[in-house]
Amino acid sequence: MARPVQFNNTIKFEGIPEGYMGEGFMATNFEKVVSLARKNSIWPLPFATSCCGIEFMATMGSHYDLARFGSERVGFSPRQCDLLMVMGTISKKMGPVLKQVYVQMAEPRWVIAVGACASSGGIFDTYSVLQGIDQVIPVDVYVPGCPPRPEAILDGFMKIQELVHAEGLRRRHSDQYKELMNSYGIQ
Amino acid sequence: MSIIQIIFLLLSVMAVGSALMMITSKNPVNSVLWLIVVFFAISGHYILLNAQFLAIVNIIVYAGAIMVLFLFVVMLMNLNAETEPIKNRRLQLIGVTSGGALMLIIVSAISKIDVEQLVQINAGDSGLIKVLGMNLFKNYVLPFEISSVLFLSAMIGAVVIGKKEEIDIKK
Amino acid sequence: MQALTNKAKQVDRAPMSFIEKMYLPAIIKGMSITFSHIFKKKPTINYPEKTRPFSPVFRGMQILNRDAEGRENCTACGLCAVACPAEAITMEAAERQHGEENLYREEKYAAKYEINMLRCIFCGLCEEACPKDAIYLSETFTPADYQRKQFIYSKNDLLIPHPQENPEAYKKALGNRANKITVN
Amino acid sequence: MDIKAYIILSLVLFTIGIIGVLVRRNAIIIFMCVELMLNAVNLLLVAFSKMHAMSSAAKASTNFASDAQIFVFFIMVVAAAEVSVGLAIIVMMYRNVHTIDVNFLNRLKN
Amino acid sequence: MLLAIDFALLLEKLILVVVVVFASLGIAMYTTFAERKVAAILQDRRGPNRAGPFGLLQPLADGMKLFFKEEIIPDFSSKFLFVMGPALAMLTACMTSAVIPWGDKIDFFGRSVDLQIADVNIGILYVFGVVSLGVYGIMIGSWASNNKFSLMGGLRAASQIISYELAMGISLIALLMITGTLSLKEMVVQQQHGYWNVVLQPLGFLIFLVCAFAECNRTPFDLPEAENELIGGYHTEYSSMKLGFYLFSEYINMFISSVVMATLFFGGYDIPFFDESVLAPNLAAILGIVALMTKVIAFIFLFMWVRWTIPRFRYDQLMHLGWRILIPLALFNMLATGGVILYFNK
Amino acid sequence: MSDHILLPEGSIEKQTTTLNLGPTHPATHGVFQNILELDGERIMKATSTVGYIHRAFEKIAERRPLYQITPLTDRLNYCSSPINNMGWHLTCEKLLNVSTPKRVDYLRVIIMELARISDHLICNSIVGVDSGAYSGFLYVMQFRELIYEIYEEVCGSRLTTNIGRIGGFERNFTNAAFEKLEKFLDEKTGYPAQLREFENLFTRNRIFMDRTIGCGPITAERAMNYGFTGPNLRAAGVDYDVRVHSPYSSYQDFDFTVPVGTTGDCYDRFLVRNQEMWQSLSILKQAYKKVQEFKGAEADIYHADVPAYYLPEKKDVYTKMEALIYHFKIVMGETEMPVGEVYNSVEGANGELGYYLISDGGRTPYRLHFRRPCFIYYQAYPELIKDGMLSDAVITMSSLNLIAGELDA
Amino acid sequence: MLSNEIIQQKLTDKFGDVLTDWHVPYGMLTFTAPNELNLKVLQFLFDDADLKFNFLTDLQAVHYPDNKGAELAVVYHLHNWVDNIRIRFKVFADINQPDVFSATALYQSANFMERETYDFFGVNFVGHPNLIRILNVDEMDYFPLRKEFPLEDQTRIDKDDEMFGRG
Repeated sequence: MARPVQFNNTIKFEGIPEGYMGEGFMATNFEKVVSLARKNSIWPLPFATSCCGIEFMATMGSHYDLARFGSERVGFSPRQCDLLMVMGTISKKMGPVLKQVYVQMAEPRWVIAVGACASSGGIFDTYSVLQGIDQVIPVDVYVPGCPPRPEAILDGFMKIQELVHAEGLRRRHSDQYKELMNSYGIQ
Repeated sequence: MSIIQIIFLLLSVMAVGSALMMITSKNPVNSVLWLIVVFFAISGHYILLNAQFLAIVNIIVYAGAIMVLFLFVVMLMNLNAETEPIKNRRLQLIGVTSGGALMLIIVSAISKIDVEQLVQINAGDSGLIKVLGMNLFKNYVLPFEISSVLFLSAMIGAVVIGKKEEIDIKK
Repeated sequence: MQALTNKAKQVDRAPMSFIEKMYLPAIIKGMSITFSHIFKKKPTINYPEKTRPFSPVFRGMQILNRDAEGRENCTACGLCAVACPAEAITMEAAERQHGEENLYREEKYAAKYEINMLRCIFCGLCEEACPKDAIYLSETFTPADYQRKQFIYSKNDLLIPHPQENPEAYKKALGNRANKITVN
Repeated sequence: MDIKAYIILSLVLFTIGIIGVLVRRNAIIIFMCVELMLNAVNLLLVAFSKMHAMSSAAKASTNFASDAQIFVFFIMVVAAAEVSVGLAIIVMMYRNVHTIDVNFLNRLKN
Repeated sequence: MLLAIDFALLLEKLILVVVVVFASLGIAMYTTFAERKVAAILQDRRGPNRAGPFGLLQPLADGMKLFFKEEIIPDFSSKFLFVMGPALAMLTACMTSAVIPWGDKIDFFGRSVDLQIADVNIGILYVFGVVSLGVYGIMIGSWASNNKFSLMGGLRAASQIISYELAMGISLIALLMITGTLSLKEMVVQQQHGYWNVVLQPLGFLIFLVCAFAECNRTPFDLPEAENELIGGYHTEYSSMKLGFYLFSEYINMFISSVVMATLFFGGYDIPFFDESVLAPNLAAILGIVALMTKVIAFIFLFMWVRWTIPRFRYDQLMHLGWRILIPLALFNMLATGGVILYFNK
Repeated sequence: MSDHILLPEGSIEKQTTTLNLGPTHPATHGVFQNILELDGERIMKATSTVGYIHRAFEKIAERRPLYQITPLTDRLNYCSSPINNMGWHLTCEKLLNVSTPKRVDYLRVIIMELARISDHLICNSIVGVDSGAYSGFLYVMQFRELIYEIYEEVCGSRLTTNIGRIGGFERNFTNAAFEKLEKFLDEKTGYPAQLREFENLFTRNRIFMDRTIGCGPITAERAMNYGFTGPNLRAAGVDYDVRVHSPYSSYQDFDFTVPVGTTGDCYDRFLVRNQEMWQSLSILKQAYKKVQEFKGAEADIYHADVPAYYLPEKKDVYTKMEALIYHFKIVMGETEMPVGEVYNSVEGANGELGYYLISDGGRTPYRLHFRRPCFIYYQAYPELIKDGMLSDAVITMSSLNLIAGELDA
Repeated sequence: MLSNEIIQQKLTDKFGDVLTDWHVPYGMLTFTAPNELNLKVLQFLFDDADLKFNFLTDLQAVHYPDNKGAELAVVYHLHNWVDNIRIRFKVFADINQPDVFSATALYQSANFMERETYDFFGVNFVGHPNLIRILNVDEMDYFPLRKEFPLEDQTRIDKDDEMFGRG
């Protein structure tokens, strides 16, 4: 059953959403430098609950080596990490825990939802599974796949890097951001 | 005032101040830390007196070992400011007065004696390790050995006391 | 416990010998192992610049197929949606109007065909279920994106480029399988 | 420096130690006050040794002057020994009665 | 007397202090980078290579990021102590470098500059004293975090460092018996003219090495921060640059203990099998620094190599190793050394 | 001291510290919560909470036709999902009375043993990581990548494979897959060499032995009573193995031994898993040899001839009416399922993985219950770590190979 | 050698006619025991010198809403490792009073499995040391695997309900 088609090259891609640039302010050179530094030093906090966690292991492993992007130091203390990588199904029992971890993280923090379960519940459209973690915490990048290939995880990670690079220093103090946080009942 | 006097004064204020802080702070951890500051001040005095060996030994033994032990014990018990019950104010007052009175008496007694001797500052080689070592191992070799025996027995004692009894008191 | 089978074999659990008790030999052995890895060829693939070869049957992003004349194969029978365990496929069927023969191969076609890529688990059941050669999984993983709404891939995003109007892109989509293609 | 300054400094420290012992009920802090008192004495001993050194500078032996420092040395040894045993006792006490309030030990009388 | 300060000397020392502190900071920074790279190489990976050429700007990026991260001080912690913890850790880590002889004298515009901040005659004791203080940073920080994982990390650190200090001290005594001096500079000079101390004291060196690992909290003795057990150990609650200080101080400690080991046992700035005195003094001094740094880099590599190879101890096994193996060994080493010295001096 | 001392008011009578391990603690590798009562570093009591990724598999399975349940089983024990897939297909085949050709059996054995290796290598290397040695993990992970490549050649996916169909495989093994298998089995450069190196790195290292010997032990009787199966049970000394007791998929054709330990501690579990990897390698070699022996038309058989349950080939669907009907029937889930109940088990990487399937003749199972070995033996965890140190708890957790997805279903 | 017939014979000798519904689907001996006898049967199977069913493979429940008065079936799978033989037996309980004796005293492994069964079906295991919800949140007020409760999460927003028959 050989497939006649090899690639799908009509891939959709949207730019970084509004609200990440140093809006209204001239991004100074200094800001750029800081963003560049942040971009290259994203320490992930793996919140691995299931299958995608295993693919994350492969991403950390020798073949893919996430460390190349400067994010080798996988911390397990939420205080020290910049990127919350939610990998795997988040059940309703786990939801509050996830939110607490997010709250404990120090600003600036980013969230990446890896895999179908974390992004939308995937095949588990059931009474016990949260239908996407964006119901409890804001998500910056979604990575589809169940589980995504390590390449896809790296792709998502590079999207985060772009985001970090574009983000102005003042974004975290903007009203828009505060509103976003309030909509999740944080602070 | 010469520089030495200034240093002396500074160190003294530091020592006395932190000693006071030590006995007044509620939190045992803070007490421990203030006491360490006192020891540093005293070590400073030793250096001023050109007793470098004692100064460094003071730091190693007191600050580096004994106070770590204290801090360790405090942390082990997880003592907080709330752990200590509030004490009778009157008793505290009595304590302070009697202590103060003792000091006054001795001060007045000393002020009566007319010693006009000066302390040699920053000179002399009696604080050097060579001199100390020679003296210690020539004249005081027996006390040295005895002290080591004392140390050993203290160590054994501590281990014996610290060993957990298998009896559960809740029984 | 008595032995249940005759195939049991004890694992070697010898007590430590004196030399092993000295820590150092094992540590040195371990260190020599790690040291030898310095000279090994590194298997790391510098991902964005180089990619690891995917297998020809890799189950990636779906693609809606056209036949050689550029007509859509899909007939909106709905089997793929039924087969999808994640219920990620939504479609609406429509009757082919007169004059649309050059667009759609069958009498019915999918007016709306959406795959929710965040739901999709890339199990390949839709490809198997399709009786019309219309949906295939490609060797492309779905890229990450910033917003949830971007992941509803509509028919336009999924359709393979038109072989006549956009032959270059079509050729790219076929990859090295262009020569294997058979027209039915 | 005048020796009196050292005497008074040591005395003040010593008194603070005494007051601490009298006022506080926390066994560990009492213990630390004892250490403070010992240190006050040490300081005084060193000062005396230096005073002696000056007065006896003409005399031949400097060993004589370092005697006091050797006392300090021994005091430290004793202090270390004392601390190890004392803390062991405190830990033991805490383990058994869950307090390090010295007044509590009065109840042993019952 | 004190007024008669040689201001030129003061200036010279000040410059030296600044240079040494910044150099050790810079080295520590790049040690973090080296650690990542070494780990990567040992594990068949590539390691960071995206920040700058070969990823060389990685430590700068990390530092910059940590500076601009939000500071979180947990609710119930003592704020002052919480800040003081990392500061103390950093301070004690930097202080040791004062007595290290970095090289021989160097001629600088006609002025002979000693490449040592302070040639204290009790240098090794000073090192020992400062090292013994190093634990405070960890303990205070862990206590102030008001977190049980941190507290356990702090307790582990305290008991571990005290225990291993003993064995370290005893192994040093054997060394001191041979050298007969406490000054680091003099030790180096002695080794320049004789054998390296490691030849005379192999056992002592081994014990010292193990204890140095323990004092630096490196694997297999990284129990205070054992990530799989205690999350981050004592620095679990720390974020931003305070965390940076802790991480940094670990690397500075590693650097300094490598320097100390090189100085005590491997001849410091001595170039092996080579008589420096035939060279021009400046060249000799610079070569000496290079020699010292080479040794230090070798030690740092050893630290990392061991870290990425062997498992860590369990708490009670660590204590067992310290008290039941290392201390008796060190005592035996001391007695044997004494015996040998007496035998040959008879 | 005796009991006549009254404790002062307000003093805490509790002697222990309560430490909350999880649900996001790094040592839990997934999501469990363990509330430990610690006396110093010693664990006095542990209470475990599970269910943090409960996904209601059994309820979903009641709504899905048989072939759609395969992706679900992938996500049970995601470290060795092909075994789960195969187990499920075997159960269906038992219910539907389908018998498979030998070649399919052997191919299944290859896939299952590869899965077993990939599972055990993760477990054992994670034991290494949790004891502090990270490198060994990355070394063996490179070979797990190779296993994934083989899966990818066969089914197109790496982890959640959805491999196999009722009656066989979706497609025949390609030459590339066999080449990769050969590469994997190569004595010099393949996995055997790596496994040997891994053993050298750990098994006789005193630090590692000290850490694992006597850590989390369990006796054979207790293990049995607690429902242990798989490597954890064999480490306690019981040679129970489903592959030997009730051979499925022609396991009786293979020659292998069942490694057993004696004390059931972490070291035994580690050794047993290592030995099982060696056994799996030997089975793989035998199976590969047997597969190669098929010649001619036989060498192309990759599924049983059961048109009612196995999807017809695409080209037949386009051309033959009969095939199209079957195609629609299978996809719509309208295959005739006999009424009945069946329990079937396979030797999963963690132990006896059982499927209890009740069918009322409808298009979906009336009830499907998974016997998840993790779930059953996890209840022994508090007993295993009691009186151990905190570090022991961590290492015991990883040596039990608890897979949260399997545990919580 | 132990066979299904011997087991059936032994059980009938011991318990008489109360054990019903004997059949052997796919080679596994299956029977039904009265609700109150489940522990006795288990005990007998465990203790008997010949039977030695000392491994509880599996324990779960099935909901038959149409089977009035005995809606919930608790199914035990037992395994004798020595003779390698498995049996299955069921007890039925009324959904309004789903009391079944707990097997935890006999098998430690029954602990979690009974909790799971309670969590899913609400079977009340009498004598269980800690019968609380295990997989679901404690606040849940229904037993999700009973047939009348829906599978889906009602908060899902990205699904076209009409397409999947939920509308």
